[in-house]
Amino acid sequence: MTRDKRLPESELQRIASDLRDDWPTAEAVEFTEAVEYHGTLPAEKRFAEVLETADRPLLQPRAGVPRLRDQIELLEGLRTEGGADLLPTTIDSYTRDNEYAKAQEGLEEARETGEDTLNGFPAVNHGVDGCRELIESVGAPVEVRHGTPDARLLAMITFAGGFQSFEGGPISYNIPYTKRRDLAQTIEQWQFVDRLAGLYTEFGVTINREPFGPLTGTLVPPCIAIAVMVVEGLLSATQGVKSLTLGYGQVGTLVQDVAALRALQSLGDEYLPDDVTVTTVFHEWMGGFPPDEARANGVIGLGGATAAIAKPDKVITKSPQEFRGVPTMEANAAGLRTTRQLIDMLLEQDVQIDGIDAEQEFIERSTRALLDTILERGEGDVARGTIRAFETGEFDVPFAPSESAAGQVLPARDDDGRVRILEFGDLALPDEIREIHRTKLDTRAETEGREPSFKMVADDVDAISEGRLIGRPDGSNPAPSGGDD
Amino acid sequence: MTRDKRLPESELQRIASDLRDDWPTAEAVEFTEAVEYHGTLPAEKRFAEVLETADRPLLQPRAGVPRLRDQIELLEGLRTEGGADLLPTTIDSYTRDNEYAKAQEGLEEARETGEDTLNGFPAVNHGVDGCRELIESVGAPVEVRHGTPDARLLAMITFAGGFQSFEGGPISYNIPYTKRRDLAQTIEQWQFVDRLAGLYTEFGVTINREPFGPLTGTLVPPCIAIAVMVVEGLLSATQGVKSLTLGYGQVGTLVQDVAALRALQSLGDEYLPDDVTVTTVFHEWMGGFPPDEARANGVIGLGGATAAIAKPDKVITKSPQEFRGVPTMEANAAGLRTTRQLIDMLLEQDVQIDGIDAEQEFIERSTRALLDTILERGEGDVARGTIRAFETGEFDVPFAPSESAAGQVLPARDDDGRVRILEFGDLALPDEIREIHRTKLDTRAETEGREPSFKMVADDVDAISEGRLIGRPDGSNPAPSGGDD
Amino acid sequence: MPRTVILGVIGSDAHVVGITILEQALEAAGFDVVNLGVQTSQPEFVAGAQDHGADAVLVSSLYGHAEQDTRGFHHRLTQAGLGDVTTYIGGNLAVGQDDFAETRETFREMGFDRVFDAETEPEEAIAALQQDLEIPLTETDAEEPARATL
Amino acid sequence: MPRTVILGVIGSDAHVVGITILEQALEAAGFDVVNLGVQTSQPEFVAGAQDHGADAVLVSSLYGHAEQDTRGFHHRLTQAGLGDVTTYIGGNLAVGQDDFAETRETFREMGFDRVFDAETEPEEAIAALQQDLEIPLTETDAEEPARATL
Repeated sequence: MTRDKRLPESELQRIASDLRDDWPTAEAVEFTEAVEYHGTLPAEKRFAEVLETADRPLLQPRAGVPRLRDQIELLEGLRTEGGADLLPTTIDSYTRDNEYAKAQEGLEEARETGEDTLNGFPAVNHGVDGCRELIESVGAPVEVRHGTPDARLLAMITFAGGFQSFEGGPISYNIPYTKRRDLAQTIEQWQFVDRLAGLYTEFGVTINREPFGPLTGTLVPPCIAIAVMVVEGLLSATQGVKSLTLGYGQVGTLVQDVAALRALQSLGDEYLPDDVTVTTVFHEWMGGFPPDEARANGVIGLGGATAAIAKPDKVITKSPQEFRGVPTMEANAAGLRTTRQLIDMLLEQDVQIDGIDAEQEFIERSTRALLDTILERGEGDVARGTIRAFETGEFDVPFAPSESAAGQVLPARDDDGRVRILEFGDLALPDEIREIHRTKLDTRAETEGREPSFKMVADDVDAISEGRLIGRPDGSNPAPSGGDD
Repeated sequence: MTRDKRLPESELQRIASDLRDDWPTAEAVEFTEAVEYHGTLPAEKRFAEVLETADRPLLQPRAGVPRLRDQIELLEGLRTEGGADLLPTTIDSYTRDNEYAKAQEGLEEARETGEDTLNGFPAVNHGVDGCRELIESVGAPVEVRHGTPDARLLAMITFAGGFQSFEGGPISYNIPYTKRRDLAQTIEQWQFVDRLAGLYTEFGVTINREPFGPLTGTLVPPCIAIAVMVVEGLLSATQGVKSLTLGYGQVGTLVQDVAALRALQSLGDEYLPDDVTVTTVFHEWMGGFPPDEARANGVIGLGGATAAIAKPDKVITKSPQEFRGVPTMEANAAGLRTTRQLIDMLLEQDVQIDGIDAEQEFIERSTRALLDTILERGEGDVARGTIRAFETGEFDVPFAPSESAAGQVLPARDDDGRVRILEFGDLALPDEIREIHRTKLDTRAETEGREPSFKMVADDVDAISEGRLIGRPDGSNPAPSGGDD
Repeated sequence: MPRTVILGVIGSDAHVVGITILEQALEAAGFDVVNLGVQTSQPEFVAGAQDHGADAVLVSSLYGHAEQDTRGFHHRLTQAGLGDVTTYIGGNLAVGQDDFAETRETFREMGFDRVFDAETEPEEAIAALQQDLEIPLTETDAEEPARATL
Repeated sequence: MPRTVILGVIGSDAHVVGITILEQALEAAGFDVVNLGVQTSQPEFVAGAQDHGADAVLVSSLYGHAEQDTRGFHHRLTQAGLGDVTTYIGGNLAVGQDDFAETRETFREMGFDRVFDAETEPEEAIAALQQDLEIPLTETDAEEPARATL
C-alpha cells in the first residue's frame, strides 16, 4: 500500500535497474559519475543556487523543440534577446506517455526532414550526452518541464545529463493531464523521482523540484492549488528533496493573486521541514488568451504587474502569440521583455493593497481545512490521505480529466473578479467557509440579475480571451475586434 | 494689461474679423450657420455628452495625416480596429506656427506626390467644409489636438467645422512648446479661443476644452501640472467654457499617479465654478520610450493598470512604436487594445492602495501653495498673477524651453520612484514642503550611496527607456537588448 | 419523462472544460446526463448508450482529429442496435482554417444528425435536442435554473 | 580660473532636457556656463561667445537638421575674431541610421573640434573640455559635487 515513506536504497536500485530496459540511453546513466559531472558546472548553472539567491523575481519562458542544435539556439535566443534568467526544456508528448520509440521516430523524422514533428525535446532519446551538450551550450540554469505522469526514466537521464530542476508531481502531473492513471501508482513513481533528487542532494548536487501549480489552468481556487503544492512538497521532502519551488497560476484578480502567492509561501514554510528551502513560482495566466497580440500583451502586462507586487522568486511568462499555440522565439522573448519592463518599473515601488491580508487569511484557513482532512484520512500519512480524499471527493480539482478526481467542484468569479467555488461537491470545506463563497457569488448574481449557475462558469472561462475579467451576461464592454482576429 | 475678464462681444467680433484676413478659408466661417450645423450632429458625435456620461474610462489615441481621405481612413481604423471611443485630429506643425501658406504647400505636395510631407492635418487649409466632411465620415466625437500657441484661427475654423473639443491653453501650449512667445499675449489669444467656445456653449453647442496636462512630459511634479490645469481652467471658465477636461501625464509611480489624478479632479471641482463640468484625462507616459516594442508594451501596460485604478474619464494612449515617432495605424490600434484589455480586466476589481490619500493630500497642499501665490501676485486676478509668478520664478515648469519660465526647477525620483523636486529655484513652495522633498531625495541618495545631484535627474530622464523606473547609478538590473534594437 | 443524453470527448483528447459546462447545462435543462468524460473510445460510447438507453449521443472533439476518431462510429452504433439514436458532434473538428460548411457536410455524411463548431453555446445544443427528440417545452426548462438544479 | 562655456540648441530645435542636464553637469564641474537655451540662432551663439569671453562653444542639435543649421558657423566665428574658440557639436546630427563615423567626419570638416552622438554622457564632454582647454584636474571636480554646487 502506498505510504509516505522514504524509498529504501535497495528499492531505488531495483527500480532504476528495471528502468534501464525501457530505452537504450538509460545504459549511460551512472550516478557517481553524474555527481562528478554536476561538480564541474559553474555556479551560474546551479539552478537552486541561482534561484534562491536572486534579489528580484527571475523570469523563465516555456520552450522545447526536438533537435539539440535547435533547442540550444532557441534557449540562447530567449536568454540573450528575451533576458530569460532561467531556461526551460519542455519535453514532447510522446515522452510524456513513455512512448520513447515514437519519440525516436519523431526525432529522426525531424532530423531528416528538418520539420518539427514533435512538440518538445525528447530528452530520453537525446540521452545523457545530448542533455549535457545542451546544459554546456547555454548560459543559464535549465529546468525540465514536461507533464509526464511516470517521469522516472526522464528524471534518471536528465539528472545525469546535468539538469538541476525538474517540474511536476504525482497530483499536478496526473489529475490535470490524463484520465486513467492510478493516483497511488503515480505517487509511488514520483517517490522514485524525488528520492533520486534527494540522493543527488545528499551528494552535494541540489536538485530543485517544482510541483506544477496551475493544475488545470482554469479558474482553480487558490486553496485547492496551494493544498496540492503542500502535499507534493511534503511527499518530495520525505524523499530528501531540499529545494522546492511551489507554483501558483494567475487568476487575474490582483488582490487574490498577491494573497495566494503569500499564502503559498507562508504555508509552504510552515508545513515543510525547516531544512527545505521553499521558493515560489508565479505562472502568468494559463487560461484562454485573446486572439489578438495587443490584447494578449494586456494580459501579460497584468501578470507582470501582479508579479512586481507579489514578488515571487520566479515568474513563468506567456507570449503574445499564446492563442495560436507554440510561439516563435521572438514572440516568446517579447513576452519576457514586456514582463521584465513592468516588473522593473514597479518592483521598487511600495504598493500595499488593502484587503490582501484578509484574503490571505481566508485562503490559508481554507487550505488548512483541506490539508487537515487529507492528513486525517491518511491517519497522519499524507500519501494515503491524498489518495483517500480524492476518492471521496473531499479533495478535488475543477475541470480535471482524471477519473481519480471527483470533478464535482465548479468555480466562478465573484463581483470583484476573485475565484470562488460555486459547486463544492464533497470538497472538505466547512460550512462557514462555504457560506462565504455562496454569499460572494450571490452578490455577483444580484449585480447581474441572474441566479448563480453554471452559466457564470461558462462565461468566466471565456471572459479574458474576450477582453474582460468577469463573464458578465449583458455583453456590455464588448471587445473591439483586433487586427489579428 | 492682461486681465482675467470675459472678452466683450465687440472685441471678439473685431478679432474674428481681423483673423479672416489670415487665410482665405476663414471666409466660410459663419457663427449662426455653424451653430445650426452642430445641431444636426447625432448624440454620439457630441463630444462633451459622450465623455461626461461614460461609465468607464474612454480611450483616445493621437493621429493626424495631411490628406482628408487618409485622415478619415486612419480615424475609422483606430475606432473599429483599436476600439477608440474618442478620436483625435492632430494638427501639423506649420499650422502650429501659423504658417498656413507653408501648410498649404505641404498639403498640395501630399496630394500630388502621395507622400506625407506634413506631420499632421492642416485643418485651417482644409477649411470648414473639409472639417465637416471629416466629422461626418467618422463614427465618434473628434477633438482638435495641436500645440498651437496662437490657435485663434484654428479654433474659428474647426469649431465651425463641427469639432466639439479643443486641446491646449495659454501656458500648456506655450511654455513647453516654444521659446519666445510672450505669455501675456498668449493668454489673450486663448481668451479669444475660450470666449468663442463659451459663445457656442451659450447657443447650445457645448465645446469641450482640454488644457494639456503633461506639459514638458519629463518628470513634471504633479503640483506644478495641476496648478497649470487649474489656472487654465479658471481662465477658460471666465470666458464661458462649461466643459473642461483637465489633464495629467503618467509619471510611472502607481501611488503618485492615482493620487495626482484624484487631486486633479478634487481641486478642479473646488476651484472651478459650479456650473462647469470638470472631467480628467490621463496621458500614458510621455517621456522617452524603450526602443523595443515588447518593452514599450510594458510601459503601456502600466499606464492601463494605473488608469484602471485611478478611473479618469479619458485616457490618451501610446503605441508600442512610440520610440520611432509616428506609429502606424496598426501599432496605434494595438496600444489602444492593450490599454483596453488591462482596464477591462482591472476596472471591476476593488484595488485600494495604501498611501494614496496621504500623497493626494501632499499634492493638494503643494498645489494650493502655488495657486495661492499666483492669486496673490495677481491681487486676485489669475491672468495677471500667472504672468507675474512666471516672471519671478515662483511658478515654473521643469525643462521648459520658454524664456517666459525661469526653468530653474529640477525634478528627480525618490526611493519609491515618485517625482520630487531637487532644485526649487524660486518656486513658491513653503519650507515645510521643500523639506519633505529634500528628505525623500536624501533617502534615495543614501540608498544609492551618492549625493542628490543633477546626475539623478539625468539618470531618471533615461530610466524608463532603459527598462526601469528609477535611474539607479549602479547599473544593476540592466535591460537585455531587445530584438527590435 | 426525462431523456437520457450520453456525453464524451472522443479519442485521446483531454479537453474537459467544455464538456463539464455542457453537462451542467443539460442537467439544468432537465436531461438525464451520462458524462463519459475525456479520452473516450468508440466502444465506450456504444456501451454507455446501451447501458443507459440513450436518446442522444453527443460527441465532442477539440484537438483536430475528429474525423479519424469517429470513422465507423455510426456503423458500430447500428450493429449495436442503436441506429435510431440521435447523434451530434461538436468542437474544433478540423485542423486549420477550413470552411466550416465543408466540415459540417463531412460529418453529416458520416451520419451525425447535427454538427456544431467550437463557438456553439450549450443553449443551442439544448434547443436542437428539444426539437429533435420532440420534447414539449413544459418538460424542460421554461425558467432560469436555480442553484438547486445543479 | 574657471573657463567659460557657451551652450545652446541651434536652429528651431526645442529639445531642452539634454542641454539643461549638460548645464548642470558643467556647473558642477566648475565651469562658468552660459546656457542660451533652445532655438538659438548662429548670431546669438556668436554674440553670446563675444559677450562672455567664451573658451568653448557647445552646440546641441537633436531634430536632425544640424548640417543646415550650422552651415557657415565657423566662418561667422572667425569673422567675429573667435577663430580660436573650442567648438563641439553633439546630438542626433543626421536623420536616419547613417554611419556615425561619416557624420563625425562631416562636422569635423565644418570646423568642430569634437563631434558627439546623442548617447554621450556629460562626463565625456567634460573630460574632453578639460583636455582641450588644458585644465589641471585640481581646478575642476575631483569629487562628487554636493547639492550646494548646483
